[in-house]
Amino acid sequence: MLNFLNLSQAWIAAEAPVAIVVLPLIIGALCALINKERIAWLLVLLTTLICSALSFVILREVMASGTISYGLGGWDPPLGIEYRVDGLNAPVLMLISVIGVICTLYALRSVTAEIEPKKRGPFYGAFMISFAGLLGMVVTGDAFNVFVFLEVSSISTYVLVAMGASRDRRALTAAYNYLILGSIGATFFVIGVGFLYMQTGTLNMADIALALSESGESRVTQVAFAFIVVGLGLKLAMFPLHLWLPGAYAYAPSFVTAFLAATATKAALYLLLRFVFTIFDPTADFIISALTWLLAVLGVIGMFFASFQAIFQTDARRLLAFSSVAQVGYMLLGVGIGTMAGVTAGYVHLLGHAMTKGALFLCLGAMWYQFGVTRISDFKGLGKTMPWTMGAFTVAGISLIGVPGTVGFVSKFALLTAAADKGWWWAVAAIVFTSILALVYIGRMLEAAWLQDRPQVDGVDVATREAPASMLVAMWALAIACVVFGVNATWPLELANDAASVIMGGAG
Amino acid sequence: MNSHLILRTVSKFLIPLIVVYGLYVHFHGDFGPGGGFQAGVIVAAAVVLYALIFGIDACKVAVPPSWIRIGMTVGVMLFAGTGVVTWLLGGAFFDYDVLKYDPDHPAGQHLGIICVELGVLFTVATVMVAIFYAFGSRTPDISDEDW
Amino acid sequence: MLSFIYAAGGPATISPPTLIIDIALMAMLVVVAFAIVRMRSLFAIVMLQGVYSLMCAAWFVTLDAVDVAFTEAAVGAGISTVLMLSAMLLTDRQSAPVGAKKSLGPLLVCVLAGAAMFYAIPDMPAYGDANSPANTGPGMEYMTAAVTDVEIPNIVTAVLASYRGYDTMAETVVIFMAGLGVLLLLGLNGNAGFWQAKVQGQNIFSLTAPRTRILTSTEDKPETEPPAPDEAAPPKPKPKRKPAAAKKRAAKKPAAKKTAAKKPAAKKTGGKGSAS
Amino acid sequence: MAADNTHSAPANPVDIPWDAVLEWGLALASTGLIVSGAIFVLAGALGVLRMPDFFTRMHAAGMTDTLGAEFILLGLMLQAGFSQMTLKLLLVAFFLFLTSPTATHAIANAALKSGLKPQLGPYKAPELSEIEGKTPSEGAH
Repeated sequence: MLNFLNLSQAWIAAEAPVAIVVLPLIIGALCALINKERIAWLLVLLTTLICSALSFVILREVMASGTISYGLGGWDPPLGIEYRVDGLNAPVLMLISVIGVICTLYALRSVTAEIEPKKRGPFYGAFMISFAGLLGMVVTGDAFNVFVFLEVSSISTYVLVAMGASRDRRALTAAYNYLILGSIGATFFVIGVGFLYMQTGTLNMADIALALSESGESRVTQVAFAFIVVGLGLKLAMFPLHLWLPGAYAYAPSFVTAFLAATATKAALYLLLRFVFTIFDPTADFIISALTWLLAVLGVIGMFFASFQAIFQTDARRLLAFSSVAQVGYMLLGVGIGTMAGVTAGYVHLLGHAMTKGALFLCLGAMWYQFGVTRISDFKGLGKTMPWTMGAFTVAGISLIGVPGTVGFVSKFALLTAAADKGWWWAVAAIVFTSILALVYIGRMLEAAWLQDRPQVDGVDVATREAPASMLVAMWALAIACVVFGVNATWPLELANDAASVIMGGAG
Repeated sequence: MNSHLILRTVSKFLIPLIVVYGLYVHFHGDFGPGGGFQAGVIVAAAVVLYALIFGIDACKVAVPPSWIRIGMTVGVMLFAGTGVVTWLLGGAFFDYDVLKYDPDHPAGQHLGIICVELGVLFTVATVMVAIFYAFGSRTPDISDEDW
Repeated sequence: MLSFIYAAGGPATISPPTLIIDIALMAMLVVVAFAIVRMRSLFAIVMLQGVYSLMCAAWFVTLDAVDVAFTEAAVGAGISTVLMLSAMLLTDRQSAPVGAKKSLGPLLVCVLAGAAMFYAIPDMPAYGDANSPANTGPGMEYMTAAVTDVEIPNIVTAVLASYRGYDTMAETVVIFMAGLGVLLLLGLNGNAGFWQAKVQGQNIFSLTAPRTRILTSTEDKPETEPPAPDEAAPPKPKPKRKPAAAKKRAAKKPAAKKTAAKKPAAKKTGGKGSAS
Repeated sequence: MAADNTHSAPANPVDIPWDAVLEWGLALASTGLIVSGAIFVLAGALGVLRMPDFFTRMHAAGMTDTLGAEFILLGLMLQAGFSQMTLKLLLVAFFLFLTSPTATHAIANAALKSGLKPQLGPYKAPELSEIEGKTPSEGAH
């Protein structure tokens, strides 16, 4: 009766889209009961590893045979919920699960330092659920299911951010801000989905797209679009809606910050792509003008504004958080260009920035772990006291600036060409100028770390004290990825090209 | 003690009935309005009523806080577990039809729905009680005279 | 008012008495909402929120959404009022007045969102229109399919638990997560949140204590902290590396203390705090 | 109703059509009960508006609400006939009978405990000039 043996390769390949979400959910629920942090950590590590393997299976499957569709509950898609993986979301799945593995590896030490002992098991549970929520948001092909998983990931993220309170009490205010703004964003999103349902009578994304193309443009669709863009904009920290982000990133536990910076905004950006291009009709007038004015122009303003703010920060994490807002601006600019090249560039930037920012935040976490460093003025001499950590930080920082040979250069160059092709010279100028701004704010930190002498306490030089091995492995994994994909960019570019062709294929 | 005599008597009689009503709502959810979510809230309301009338310490003896973490997890496990069982039986995730085969009646669906709703009941009831305990157990900074 | 609602065209199938009840309930909802916004007494606000939920529930009943009404009555009017009250007891009885400048932004957002919805009205299907997409698409399919597929009289339950059971699972996880969050942040006995993270076993805060205070001299590494009884505290790398080395450092510690005169006091308190 | 009448038309003209009488009687009784229940509830609402202080208002609302609701439920039970619905209504009536007075008691008790004194002595209607410019709750003084 129980056909356990059915767990063949074909079965795994078929069920992987669901397994990748359900497994971490179950483990997350289990972790709430586990008091031994080591066991919880091992479980989490194992789960993230399995998820990475599954995501790899999915990616290979998508590359080989195109879209995977999975009807949950055995119901046919318009009735039941559909999981739909194609070239657009498979790489994001891969990204989230791999970053999950790396952050988990890093978490062992950082959680011991930052979270109350008896809470560590449930804390890992919350992390698992946030992880599952992000994966669920990306893998689904059902508009309402997106909302539900958006809530799953958001609520767990609020808790994760608030857990930074044992390090800094301001985490509570930051989490509260995030909660209020995030809830407003989720509400806007669900109102938008409601309008879509009113217009089309279905919640399945493919069905909605079909119905919208039949029914043509109507005011209901426009309002749905507006609500969905604003709702997702809050989640992905689009420029005027980014107010929650600096606080949340600055005060969350360090590995949570790294995980969020690398995945949460990226998943939301994927959703924006999915909605704007494959659900709505990107050739419609209001969407074209929204792309230009809302995404591209606001993206550029955000790039300037957030980069300038980053320059004047004293707290290293806040600085990087503002830089994240600026980088989101790059991605939005790529999306806003609206051509194949533009979307490809935005998508590559999404993947590349995830690695870069993940590595940077992991390094900052290690600096706090060893020396309590949070302010840029304290970076003094860190290159000598923590050479390996600072090395990884430097590599990732260079990638953030966009120096040739790193993944940051690949995406920025693609973005430049796309903008130039479109004839948007103002955008080209903006990209170059904000890259210089990035050089300024990253350079400030690097200068303090490498060129200044190591600090002294009572006349004695501070000893070299490197971060623990597990942390180093995690941050270097990401830093090396930045370089590898920078030197040999075919793989990410290929992925992004596939993704863009999914989008543009839909546009016709 | 004396002042709440009426309340105590009435609620002693009512609280079991509230729980029974919650279970009714749960198992009757297939036929009328209701289901695991509402049932969970009603069961939690019974616990909250108990705490309001007999004091939160007495309530913590009746419903120990240590149950809460377990109840929450059990709920999610029941729900997701139903899906896993459908997997093991060879169906798609949440394909209740494979749970129990009956040629002329979707018996598997009924079984699956009851299991799943039971999971919701557990989670909702325990989480509501958890929130109540979390807030109710803290001593307020302001006294009752400030009203 | 009536003509406004019928104006969208199409056959409006609702009977006038229901419409009157609807309008009356919605009018009361608006009044209560304004009262909630204007009121300063938190107790009254919590109670009014209960009233609001109850009226919502009544309104849902007139819309034939009995399941939703039931949930709204049980959750909104029932238990959340109690929860809000118990939360309010911990804060204050009165809300602080909010300046006009601060309330301008939210007002603008509300007005814009409302205006957007009004903008969409002309293209909306008529209220209760049997031919609207929502009433002809999969929504209607459930009505016919559920009878044979699931054989449950209550279609809402069939959709909720079977057709879209996966959504419900995620909703359950949302509730689970809310509970877990409460456990993590507050604890069930009202004693959570006092633990402090430590850098290498010492209490420092980025603003209150400069980093130099913990940058101890060469050999004085925090691994020398005595192991706390419960594995509570110091974020020291687990001692499995080289116990001997750790011991050696422990032996060296007094010497180091002499060099860094300021250190020991801070360290001792840090250690104690972590052990308790 | 008309159809029923023709259906049970007696063969023998002296026979009384008991079915119809019962039906009409039930309808009348239930209508009467519901209407009187509604009147009680209305009276309670009026009492809440007109009574001078908290306790008398509480009294008006509590007493009439219980009775009015019971009447309405009884009327509905007659309408429902012998079915599952009647049983449910009976249960509702029973719980209402139990909880409504208890709730009134609890509220009144809480008010007394928190120091609200009942107004004693003969009721003096306020002057019309006094009422004007005051909210209704302050008007009765």
